[in-house]
Amino acid sequence: MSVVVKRYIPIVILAGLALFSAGDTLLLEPTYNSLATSGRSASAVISAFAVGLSVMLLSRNHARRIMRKRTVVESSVLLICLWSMLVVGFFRFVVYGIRPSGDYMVQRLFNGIVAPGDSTIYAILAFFIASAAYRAFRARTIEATILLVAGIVVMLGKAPIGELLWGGLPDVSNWILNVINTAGSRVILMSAILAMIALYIRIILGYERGWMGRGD
Amino acid sequence: METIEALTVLAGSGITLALLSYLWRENLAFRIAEHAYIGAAAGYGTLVLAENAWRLLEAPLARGEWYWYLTIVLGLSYFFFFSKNYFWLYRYPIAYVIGNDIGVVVARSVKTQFLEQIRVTTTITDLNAAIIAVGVFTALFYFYSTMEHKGVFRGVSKIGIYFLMGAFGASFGATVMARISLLIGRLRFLYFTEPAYYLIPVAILLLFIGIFMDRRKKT
Amino acid sequence: MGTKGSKSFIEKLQELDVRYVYVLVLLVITVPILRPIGIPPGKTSPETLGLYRYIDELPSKSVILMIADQSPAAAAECQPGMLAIMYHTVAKGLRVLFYASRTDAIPYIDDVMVKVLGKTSDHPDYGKLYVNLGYIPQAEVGLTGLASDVFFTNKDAYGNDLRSMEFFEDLPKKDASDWKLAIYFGASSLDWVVRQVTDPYGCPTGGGVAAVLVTRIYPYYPHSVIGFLSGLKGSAEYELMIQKPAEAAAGMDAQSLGHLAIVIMIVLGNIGYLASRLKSQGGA
Amino acid sequence: MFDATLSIRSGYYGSLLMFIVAIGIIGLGIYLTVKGVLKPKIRRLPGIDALDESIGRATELGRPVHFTVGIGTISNVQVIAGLSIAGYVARRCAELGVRFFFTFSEPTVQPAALDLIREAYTLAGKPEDFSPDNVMWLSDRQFSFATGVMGLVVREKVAANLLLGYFAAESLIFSEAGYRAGAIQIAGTTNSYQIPFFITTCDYTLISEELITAGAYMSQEKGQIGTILGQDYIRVIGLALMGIGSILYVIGIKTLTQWLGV
Repeated sequence: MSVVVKRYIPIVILAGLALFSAGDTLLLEPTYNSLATSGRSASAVISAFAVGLSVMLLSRNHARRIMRKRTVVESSVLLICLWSMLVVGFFRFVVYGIRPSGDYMVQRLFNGIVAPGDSTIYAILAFFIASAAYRAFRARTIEATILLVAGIVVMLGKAPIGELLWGGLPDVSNWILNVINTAGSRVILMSAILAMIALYIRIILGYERGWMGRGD
Repeated sequence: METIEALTVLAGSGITLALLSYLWRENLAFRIAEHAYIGAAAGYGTLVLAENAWRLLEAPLARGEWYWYLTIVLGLSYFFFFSKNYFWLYRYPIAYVIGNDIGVVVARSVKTQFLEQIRVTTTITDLNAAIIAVGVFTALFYFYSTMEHKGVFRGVSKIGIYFLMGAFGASFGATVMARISLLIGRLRFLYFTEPAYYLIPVAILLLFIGIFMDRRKKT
Repeated sequence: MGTKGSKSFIEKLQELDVRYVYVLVLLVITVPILRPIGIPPGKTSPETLGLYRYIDELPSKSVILMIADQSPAAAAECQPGMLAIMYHTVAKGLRVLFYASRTDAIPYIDDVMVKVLGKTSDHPDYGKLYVNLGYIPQAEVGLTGLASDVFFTNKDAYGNDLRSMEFFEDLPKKDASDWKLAIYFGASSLDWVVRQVTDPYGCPTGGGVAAVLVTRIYPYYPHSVIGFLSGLKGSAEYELMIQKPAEAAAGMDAQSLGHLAIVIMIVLGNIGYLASRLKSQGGA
Repeated sequence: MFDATLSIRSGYYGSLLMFIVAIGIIGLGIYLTVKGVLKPKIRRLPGIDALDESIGRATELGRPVHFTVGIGTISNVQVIAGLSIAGYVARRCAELGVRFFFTFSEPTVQPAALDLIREAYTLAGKPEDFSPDNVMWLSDRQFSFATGVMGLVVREKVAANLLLGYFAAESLIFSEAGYRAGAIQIAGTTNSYQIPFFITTCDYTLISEELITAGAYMSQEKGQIGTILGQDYIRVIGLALMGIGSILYVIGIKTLTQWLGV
């Protein structure tokens, strides 16, 4: 009994829904299609609740660290930022009905901390790429050499300086992107979908159980 | 209002510089910025998800479609995670979400990522298209995994991996371009936005103090 | 390279602290930002040209969908391109439908409208030529809904009723087959636009994408994606084609030197590697 | 309720057929393998074989192991594949007494990951060693998550940095952090534009479908191997369609190519 409820019914729900919503993308029938659309909205609503669990666990983790006197400063900063955002957002929504995406205060907090953080960490990659280029991009094998040469040609061909060095570089770089890259990227797309179908079938047959823990 | 705007820019500049200080080494300023950033981002993400859910629920609930409350019931079952006996209830919402998402993606991907790609590959109009066809054929073969690649097959899959590596190289080149563009964008913010650049000398000073302290510790 | 001194130099080069590399990158990019050196822009790439020509040849009042999916992280690359395309569409008198597929992209739509039109919903042509649908949740699923019914959201971003707008009146089917082009701006993935708009409804896709995404687009180019701007370079090219050089064009010098610096790093790293390999082979 | 207007979306006849054929063929693959008609062997995946080595090294050095599935949701195939591998790694770590950190960015992964890893510790006979605080959600924004991982990897000086899942731009942030910490790095993703960084900076890389089949490879269960066999059969169909279609197209018969578009 308990295995049925804990394990089999979720798999049956999963398989049924997968077939149902796959059918929606292939077939046309107004009632069916609108039902499937509602089903998708419901899926978004349901998955949104998971964040509540995550916020609770994150807060608990850092509260514990403060109590144990480990990383007191950092954890306090994290908790203050997290909860001031949440309190401001929810308070202003509940009391004034202002949606967070259009809320001035929430947007200030976002623009002051999150947006610059995003851009900085994205930009810091330029440094990491340079360091990786220097220490890791070695022509060890034929494969690595092909990767290197293609990379250098595209890099130079994609900046105005390439044309200054050699007039043909942009053309060669476009050829690599258009031909070699198209072939390689296309295969990655195709092979991913093949593996995906097989994995989905493994999930539906209950072989692949990572998404629901291991035991019962 | 203007004070708030100025403070926002200053905070942004401070976070930028503190996060960049990781390049020197992991340090207190980086740790504080890191935790502030994680906290605020987590909070913002939560608000966004909550707002999305509300947007989706608002209309049907207003129409009086009671069964939409079931989504809330199912969503709340995540929280049984803290219970020793009913923790497995989280599998129901997850099964629902995975099932739905699988269906949306898989059937259309069969067309866009598989059949359509084969169709375009077979449309050989010039030499380049022929080269692409050879590349796709050999590289797709490279992933054939239930057989040892020996003899002719080995040769075919070797050509395939060369195409893949060429593609990865191209990806690498294009990515370098993206990263440099972003760094340009960020540095333009630091150098040209009104109160932001006031923090640069402060950061440089702190960096030198840090380096000096490191040296003293070593000796 | 045979002398003792140069060998130890190469060895030193191999063990160089990566932080010196960081400093070099910072310098190489900072200098041209503060003092542009004026490297000529070079040829326009065919992908940019494809998008430009397609938009240029559209009859006036054709509908274009612009999907804003740029996070603040990727905006540095995508926003200049979005601005340049918007200038072009306004000059051609096309109809533009905006929507944001993530919440942090919402301000970028207003930013484009303010910079190009001067106003957002107060503009006299708003509701006739321009409509901002605001944020539609759940990227792919949201787009599927919008593609099958343009009134999917009922209201625009500012709370106006869509059905009363002149914009939609003469559209025959009120779904994605009325659109002439869907342009994606962002850095995450463009596949879903092809999957939900181009393949089912025949409306081609265009892009103003971060350069990371570029290689993933080629499998769809040019049959589904008619053209795209690849990163800052593509945006700079578009800015030059509509003769409005702006932010992207200004960054090109730094871009060139940055690329050159990384190529030099790779070469130096490999010289060191080859030298040490030759040495170890000689010793053995 | 369902009236007679049911029809197939135009342009999706081929997909519907392919979809059904694919399910059938994978079913056939499973049948043939489970019945023992065919005994397919999966090609070696050095990245997966190296997992034990990396955990062993962490044991010797007395430093932790870090595993991340990246920024995908629980419905992402790469995340599901990553979780299967994580279950194995967590169990080995528990057995050897190595600290195990697991990070992810999407909240939907949280309950599944916690359950999986707690179960792994129980199976290893050390449920008391499991700490939910080591299964870390670090916000659902890509780069704040990346910053958190970067800080964690460097601060904890992890000895093995396992990056198996869905990654976008943050891939290099993780592998650079792993380099700073001096870790063995094993990576895998199907995102073509992140693979080059993994190939060059990590010790082992699972390219594209290798990541997704890894779970089946590790399990060595007949049924699972059968799905891989089916997957290869579909590949053969794809290759055949492509080969025959190309040749026919070149000699001027475009029928097959047109059929593929319906």
